[in-house]
Amino acid sequence: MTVRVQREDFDTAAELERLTAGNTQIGAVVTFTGLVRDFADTPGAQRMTLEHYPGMTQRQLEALVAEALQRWPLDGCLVIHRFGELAPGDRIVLVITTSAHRQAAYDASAFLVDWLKTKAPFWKLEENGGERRWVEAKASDDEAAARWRR
Amino acid sequence: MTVRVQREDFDTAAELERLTAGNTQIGAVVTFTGLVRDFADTPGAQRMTLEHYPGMTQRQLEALVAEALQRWPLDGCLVIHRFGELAPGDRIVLVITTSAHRQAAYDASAFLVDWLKTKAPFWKLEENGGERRWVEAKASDDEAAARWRR
Amino acid sequence: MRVLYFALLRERVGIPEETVTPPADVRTVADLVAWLRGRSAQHEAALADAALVRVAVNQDYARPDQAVAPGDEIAFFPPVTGG
Amino acid sequence: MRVLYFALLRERVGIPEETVTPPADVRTVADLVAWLRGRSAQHEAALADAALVRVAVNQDYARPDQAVAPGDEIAFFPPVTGG
Repeated sequence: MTVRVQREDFDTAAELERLTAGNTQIGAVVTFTGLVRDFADTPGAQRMTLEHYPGMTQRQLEALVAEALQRWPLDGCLVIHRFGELAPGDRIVLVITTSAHRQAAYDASAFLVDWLKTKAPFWKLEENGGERRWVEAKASDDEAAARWRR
Repeated sequence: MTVRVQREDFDTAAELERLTAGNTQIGAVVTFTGLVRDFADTPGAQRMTLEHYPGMTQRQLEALVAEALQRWPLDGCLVIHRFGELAPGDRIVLVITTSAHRQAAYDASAFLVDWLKTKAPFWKLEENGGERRWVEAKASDDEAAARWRR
Repeated sequence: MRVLYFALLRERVGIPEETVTPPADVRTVADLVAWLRGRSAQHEAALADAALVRVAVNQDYARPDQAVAPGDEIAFFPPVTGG
Repeated sequence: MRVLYFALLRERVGIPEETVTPPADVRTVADLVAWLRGRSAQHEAALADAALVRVAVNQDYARPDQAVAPGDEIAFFPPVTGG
């Protein structure tokens, strides 16, 4: 039940180990890793800066994790989100959910990713030499999040 | 687009690295790790043996991966399934799907796990001293697989 | 024709595999099951309950009406429990 | 009252934050937005299009009719694009 917002990269294997060690009730572990894609909005851009609102990101992500724990029977849940400068191929977000039931682990994972994309205060700035461009929010992300509303 | 059926444990981090290295089109990586749970059918059992039908497991898993690649826009797909003796907490199956689109990665992952549970010829034998018990197939697994039929 | 048994069915039949030469009127999976059940009480115990028997012909799942031929590899096993 | 701006809104206003003391009749988020828009052309440019402005009061998302008080931390930012 951990949320970390950090500049540094993360170690997926170490986080997996930490979340599952010593618990033999877990049958399913679903790991979502978000990577920086080639910059669709600024072709040729080589650098991306992820700005965030420090206190609020932590708070919003913790609220999402709390809701996931309430809605699904999870044994463990971890969210790590990076900020700062990132390049294509870099890891940007890690979500791990563990449960006795695989569907709970899948659903909680997708819920967390869909919602953090629409709720966690991060903004992507793509840069290509002199050109700078703030990435625009996608309606498809709002729609993805909306399906979890109840 | 790899399928491996093996006795040895697998290295999730190394497989993730292999599947994503050098590809900056990938935005989403979904990893499913199945672990051996405490043996529900044989409380107190300390050992489990996973029997399989060697040629057919490989063949069936490859057919499932081919279907996943046809149905979803995946950049990569890996399935590793172990056989032999396993203890609670051991890793048993690894499914990794990568895509530009996270929902494709999630759906293909769940499809592969649901179907391999009902199609791949593996059988679990739980042992507790003198007591041996073949684990029975679950109707819920058939139902989970059925939702992907079309 | 090579016949394989797995898991509980292997234990019930008592052998992991056998090579059989059924008569010419054994043309389908269903024919083969009926013929194998007559071979021994063990075969009968293993194959009697169709709900607990899955069949593969040459490593693909097969239905009762599927044809079988001399060179085939036919496997019988319980519903699978991997993953 | 501490007011924060992020991303494109920060660039448009030209400062990352400011401490303001609006008049007593500024009671809600909507009142505050209207009052801030009058402070400069930069504020107006940043806050004019409500569809592009999200508001948080004390680090929780807030609606236009939500009350604001002197000790609050109010943040304005565009729709988020993390993950």
